[in-house]
Amino acid sequence: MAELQLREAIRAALVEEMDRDEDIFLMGEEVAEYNGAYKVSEGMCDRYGDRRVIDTPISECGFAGLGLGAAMDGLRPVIEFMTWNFAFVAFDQIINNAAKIRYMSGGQFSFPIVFRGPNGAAGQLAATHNTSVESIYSCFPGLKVISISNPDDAKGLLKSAIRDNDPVVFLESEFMYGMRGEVSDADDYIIPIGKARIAREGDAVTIIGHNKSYWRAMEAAEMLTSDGYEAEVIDPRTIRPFDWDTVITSVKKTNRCVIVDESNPFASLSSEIAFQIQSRSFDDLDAPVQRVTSKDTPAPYAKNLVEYYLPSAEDVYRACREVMYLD
Amino acid sequence: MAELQLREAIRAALVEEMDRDEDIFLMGEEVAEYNGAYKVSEGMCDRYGDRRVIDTPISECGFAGLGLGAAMDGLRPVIEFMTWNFAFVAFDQIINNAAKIRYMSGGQFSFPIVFRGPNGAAGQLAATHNTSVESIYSCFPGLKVISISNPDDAKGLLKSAIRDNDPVVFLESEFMYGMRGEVSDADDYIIPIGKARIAREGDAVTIIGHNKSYWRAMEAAEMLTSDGYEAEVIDPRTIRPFDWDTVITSVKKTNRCVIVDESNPFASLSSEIAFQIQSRSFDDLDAPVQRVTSKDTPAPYAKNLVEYYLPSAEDVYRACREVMYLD
Amino acid sequence: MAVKTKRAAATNGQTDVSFDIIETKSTFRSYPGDRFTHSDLGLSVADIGDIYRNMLLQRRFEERSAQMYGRQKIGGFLHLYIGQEAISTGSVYALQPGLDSVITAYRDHGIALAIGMSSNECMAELFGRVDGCSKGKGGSMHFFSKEKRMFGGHGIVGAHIPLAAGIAFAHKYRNDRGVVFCYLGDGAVWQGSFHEALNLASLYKLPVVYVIENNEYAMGTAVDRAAAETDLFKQGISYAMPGSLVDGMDVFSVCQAMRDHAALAREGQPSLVEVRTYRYRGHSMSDPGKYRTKEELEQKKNEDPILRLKSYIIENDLMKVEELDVLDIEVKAEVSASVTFADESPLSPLEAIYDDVYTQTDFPFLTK
Amino acid sequence: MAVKTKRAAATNGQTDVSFDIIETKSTFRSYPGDRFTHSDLGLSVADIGDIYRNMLLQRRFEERSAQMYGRQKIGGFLHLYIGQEAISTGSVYALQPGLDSVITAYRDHGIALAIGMSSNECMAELFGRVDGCSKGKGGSMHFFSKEKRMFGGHGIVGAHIPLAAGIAFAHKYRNDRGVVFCYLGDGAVWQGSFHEALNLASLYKLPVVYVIENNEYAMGTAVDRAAAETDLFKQGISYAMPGSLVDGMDVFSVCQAMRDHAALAREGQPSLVEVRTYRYRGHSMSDPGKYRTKEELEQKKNEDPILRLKSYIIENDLMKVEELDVLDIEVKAEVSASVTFADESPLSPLEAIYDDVYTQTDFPFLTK
Ligand SMILES: Cc1ncc(C[n+]2csc(CCOP(=O)(O)OP(=O)(O)O)c2C)c(N)n1
Ligand SMILES: Cc1ncc(C[n+]2csc(CCOP(=O)(O)OP(=O)(O)O)c2C)c(N)n1
Ligand SMILES: [Mg+2]
Ligand SMILES: [Mg+2]
Repeated sequence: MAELQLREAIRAALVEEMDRDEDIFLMGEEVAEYNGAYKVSEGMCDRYGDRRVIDTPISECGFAGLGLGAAMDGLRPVIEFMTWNFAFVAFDQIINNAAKIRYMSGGQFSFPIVFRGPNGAAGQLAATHNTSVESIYSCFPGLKVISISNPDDAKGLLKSAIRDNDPVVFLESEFMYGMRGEVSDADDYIIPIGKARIAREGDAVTIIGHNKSYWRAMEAAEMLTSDGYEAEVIDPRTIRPFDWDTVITSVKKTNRCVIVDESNPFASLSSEIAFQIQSRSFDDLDAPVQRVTSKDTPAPYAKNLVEYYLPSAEDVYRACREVMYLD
Repeated sequence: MAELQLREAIRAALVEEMDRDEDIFLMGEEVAEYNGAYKVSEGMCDRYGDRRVIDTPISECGFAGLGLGAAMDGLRPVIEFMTWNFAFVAFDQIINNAAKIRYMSGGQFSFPIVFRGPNGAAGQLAATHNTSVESIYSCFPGLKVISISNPDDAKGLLKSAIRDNDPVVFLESEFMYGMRGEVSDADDYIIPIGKARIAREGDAVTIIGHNKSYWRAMEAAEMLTSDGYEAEVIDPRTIRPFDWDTVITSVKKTNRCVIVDESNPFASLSSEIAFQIQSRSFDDLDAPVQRVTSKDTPAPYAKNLVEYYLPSAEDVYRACREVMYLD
Repeated sequence: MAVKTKRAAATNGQTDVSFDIIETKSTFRSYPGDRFTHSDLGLSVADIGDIYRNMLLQRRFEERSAQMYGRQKIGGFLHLYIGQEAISTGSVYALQPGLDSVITAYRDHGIALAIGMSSNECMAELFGRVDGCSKGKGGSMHFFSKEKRMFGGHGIVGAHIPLAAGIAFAHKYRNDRGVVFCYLGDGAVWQGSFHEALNLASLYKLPVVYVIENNEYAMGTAVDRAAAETDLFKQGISYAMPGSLVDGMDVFSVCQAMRDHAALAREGQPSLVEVRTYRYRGHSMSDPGKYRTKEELEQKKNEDPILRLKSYIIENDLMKVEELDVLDIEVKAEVSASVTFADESPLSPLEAIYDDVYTQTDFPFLTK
Repeated sequence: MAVKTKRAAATNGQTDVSFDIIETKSTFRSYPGDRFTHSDLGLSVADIGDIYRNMLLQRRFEERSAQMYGRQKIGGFLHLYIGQEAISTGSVYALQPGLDSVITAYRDHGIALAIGMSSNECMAELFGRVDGCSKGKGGSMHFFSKEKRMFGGHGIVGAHIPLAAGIAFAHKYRNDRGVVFCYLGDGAVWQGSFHEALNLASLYKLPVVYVIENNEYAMGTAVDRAAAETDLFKQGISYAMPGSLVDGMDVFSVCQAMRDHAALAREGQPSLVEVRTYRYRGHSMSDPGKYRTKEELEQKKNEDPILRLKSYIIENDLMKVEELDVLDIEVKAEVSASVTFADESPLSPLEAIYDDVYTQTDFPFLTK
């Protein structure tokens, strides 16, 4: 096991895959000469040259579409969005082309493409630079959506995403790029898409959290341990397809569930999880499913407001105690 | 009461408001000389001239943004998207500009703008021309979202939307433009944003449906009547803000709920309604909240597949019987 | 493009001051009608017969599908290409089958038939049947053929323009010397995707030819009501792309232009071609076409690319009228057979709704 | 733009055929540096003092905010305008305060201070306090002032370009003779929104001047690595828009050009101005700037618009060095005061997070 930063784990996945398969290329703003806005692709242009690591103008719609065209003809593009906020100008390409053309062509053309970049809160950048997009892309059949919380998952899942023959939305985090963690050095380490990870076992409550929210879930679980309760923490890792079995099995054991998600609340992933839980384990629930999300407002700039805006471990802890009827 | 087609009711709202307020203008593809792709704006260019009823090139991002700029400076644009499918190329303008600039400017600038057009299924047009967008736009604080199911609501709510000082996403339907219905001819008929309509009272089950799905809900209610049960049917009319009180009150009475929504299921409006119901009336529910949606796939072209794809009254009826434990 | 600078005098509010004048010059090619003969293009009489037959096939196929639409055998939108057949056929004659790629918008029947997709699979698609080129999942706007390198059939205006750059990128990446012809309407020029894709194509030197089929209208909007600059070929200046203007009613002009541009693309120089043409039918089946006069329509019908080629063939004694009539009969028979084929092709089973969403065959869809 | 057609000979694979050549000519204006004197522009000595002070205020304000960023008084991104001050000040001197409108991207401190927003409200915004120009909700990238008709501060590259067309639309609709200056970076040209908005502006004859602040880089990407055509002023051709090229290191050149273009706009003719400038600092605070050489940077510093104006003032005996020093002291004091002001301004109460989302004050937010 090597200890890597999240950005290094992502890079390791890219490099292993690009070494293996000549059809893979990386494209995006500042990925080549600048070595990546967040240094994910550091050194990759040197290694592969500008044929395979390609800087673009600020034309997200154009280069997302270019990637899709290349994928339609058999290449395997990895398209980096500097952040997912900037992909809204390419939204039509992802929704109407990536997700739907395979279907409309009766399965003739497929899209072995990965769109990746940091998602969600990134500090005091205000409303346009802090959107969480997992729920929005997961709405659309035709896409797969992955959101990672640590270097090991990042490596194993990005390798899977790159090999997958369907379009994958791969969500990282500015805040976590520098985070270190053990990464398997198994040969060709692959984590299958669609499998959640039980990060911690327990029977008192099920807490579900992905990406940064996973860490809030873990912190809350620690706090509950001090109170004498063991929470089960699940990192879904893949948002679409979602691993319902793992979640439902857990809820059948704990009989209560708290979801942590940095998204705005309305019609989000947490809503869907609540729907599924009440639908699949109605009689097992001892309390309503609760969620801890960002506030139902745009993200502010001021530091104190940003802290208030985002889900905190405290919030999660309180929600757990609430569904456990402790307060 | 006059009987009007849905398109006529929308036009009546536009004309009454434009007569009243010189700052309102209508802009979109084919709205002027062609009299509207779906003839909603028939005769309006003749009435107001090309200063106030304005044809555009096929530049949704451009003219959505133009409308937003005009709204920032105090005009009251009504922007027609030929269909909401085509607004994905303007997604960034709606999400990052319409929904967030007011917040980022500390409330200095507001956006008295309506984006309107037909939403959802429109028959055999295949995947890119059949997307239901209510859930996606409702995610975003800063927007209001209205979806109408009949001429009366169309008129009363569009007039409210035009007078509202916040940006409104107003969802109509190609399939319903020709639908006739009684429309109040009260002077200056206004329906407030954010109030659901109880279309039918009953105590056996609550069925929630908006836009075309409202009609599926009503048909299913009829079928239940034949079985001897009275369903309560609620048309939410406004999706954001949602009228939770009306829904929760109803569910507390019926103890079961079926949601009909043409959207794809994942993280959609139906998920959110289920979340809220289990959260706010957990102890009142006798059965899991059920939903009837479009299939979790892109929309197909073939007629038989399209019929299978969409929620039918039969599907709703079956779901109701299921939550009533009749089968 | 040359840039010259010279001093000029001008007046502002306060006093006489002088700025400089920068003059830029751009040159474009124009391929007018009636300029090129079949022998200029090195086409044999057999080729001419093929070309004529191909254009006629598109015409008859669409006339028949309009009829079938009336009988509700076909649903959704049906956008007819009638009047524009010289573009599809002329340009397909300029490309290397099997190597080169084409992609277009929703008005796609012409290109599909020109590139060699069968009437059967096309008509079955319109009927929404399993034997359709897209298994009945795409319909009129979404004809695809991987085999023929026909990358669709796209319904969102402008959305396929970046895809074309990507297909060209793939050709270049593999270094296979293939090129892409990307067709788009005059209305699609005003989507931002056009701007972004053309800049990328030029920046990366991608082997693509963008072909604007300027049929004078986007739905009911005449070009000069949508375009601040109505000479659409000039758009190339912004991307340092060579451009041409072509008479789209003359199949030889189109073919010559597209050969020249394909050659440029094969050398790594993307370019832009504006082809002036006309659509005889409404935008789609529901369009009454009130935005143009009967006179305009009648006048344009005199330029009909099929009649024009017919006259050329007769005037130059290349084929006899009877020979052409035989072609007409053949084509009609082919189209009739395609209707029978489509009508007999089975409907998809309902469970097929879940197929073709993902390559992954065991993808767990939400069922409630 | 004139179009000439002439016959040309060319060779294709088969035989000699000839297409025609279309030549198009476009003319642009160039406003070089050191061309215009203050008296050409009708500026008094007092004006010159104001202009100098205004540029200096921007410079010192930003130097100070960089320092405060280092002390973590300021968070998020901080994009400094240092080096580009001749554009903000020069162009604001060309507009009618209170009537005309400005809008820009995220590098917005310069325009904000030039148009008369106070150092206090700007610094307080950077500090995220209630007295900030956006109540601490926008931060560095989102300065707004309704009073000054400063429409922001926008963080999504290119997204404000259509807004500018809309503000111009409002001016025209109200017939108030106001115009809009819309500033954008060289990198923003390659967003589709640019293309769509400029066409709309030209089609509707909106009173707007689009000003490309070409500072040679978009983050680490030099213009020629992003633009197939690096003369950005030529983009106007696609929209039949007049265009100019301006030396952005000379405040008089900028002012003259913007006056001329504002006059065009006031007559209903939108236009495009490329101003060549340079940013001395990194793209934002975290950028080490490895994409350019020290030599390049040093050389460009010789063109510093503030030093240049200073030399001009001294050489022409308009003001004494001591007078300029007084201005410097005043400006420093103003900036220092703004830091104190910002530091003393209260934090927003947490419940204020729900304010300003909607005009509707009783909007029911989801709380769980
Ligand atoms: C983004 C988008 N906006 C609007 C439409 C609706 N629409 C379909 S075709 C069309 C006109 C296109 O005209 P043009 O590009 O000239 O092609 P033509 O129909 O003449 O072949 C419009 C507005 C669409 N499909 N996509
Ligand atoms: C749509 C979008 N894509 C990417 C970014 C990230 N980004 C912010 S500034 C910038 C460079 C812009 O350069 P330019 O337009 O030249 O302006 P300058 O920074 O030189 O003032 C980029 C890529 C963004 N904010 N929005
Ligand atoms: Mg057209
Ligand atoms: Mg720049």
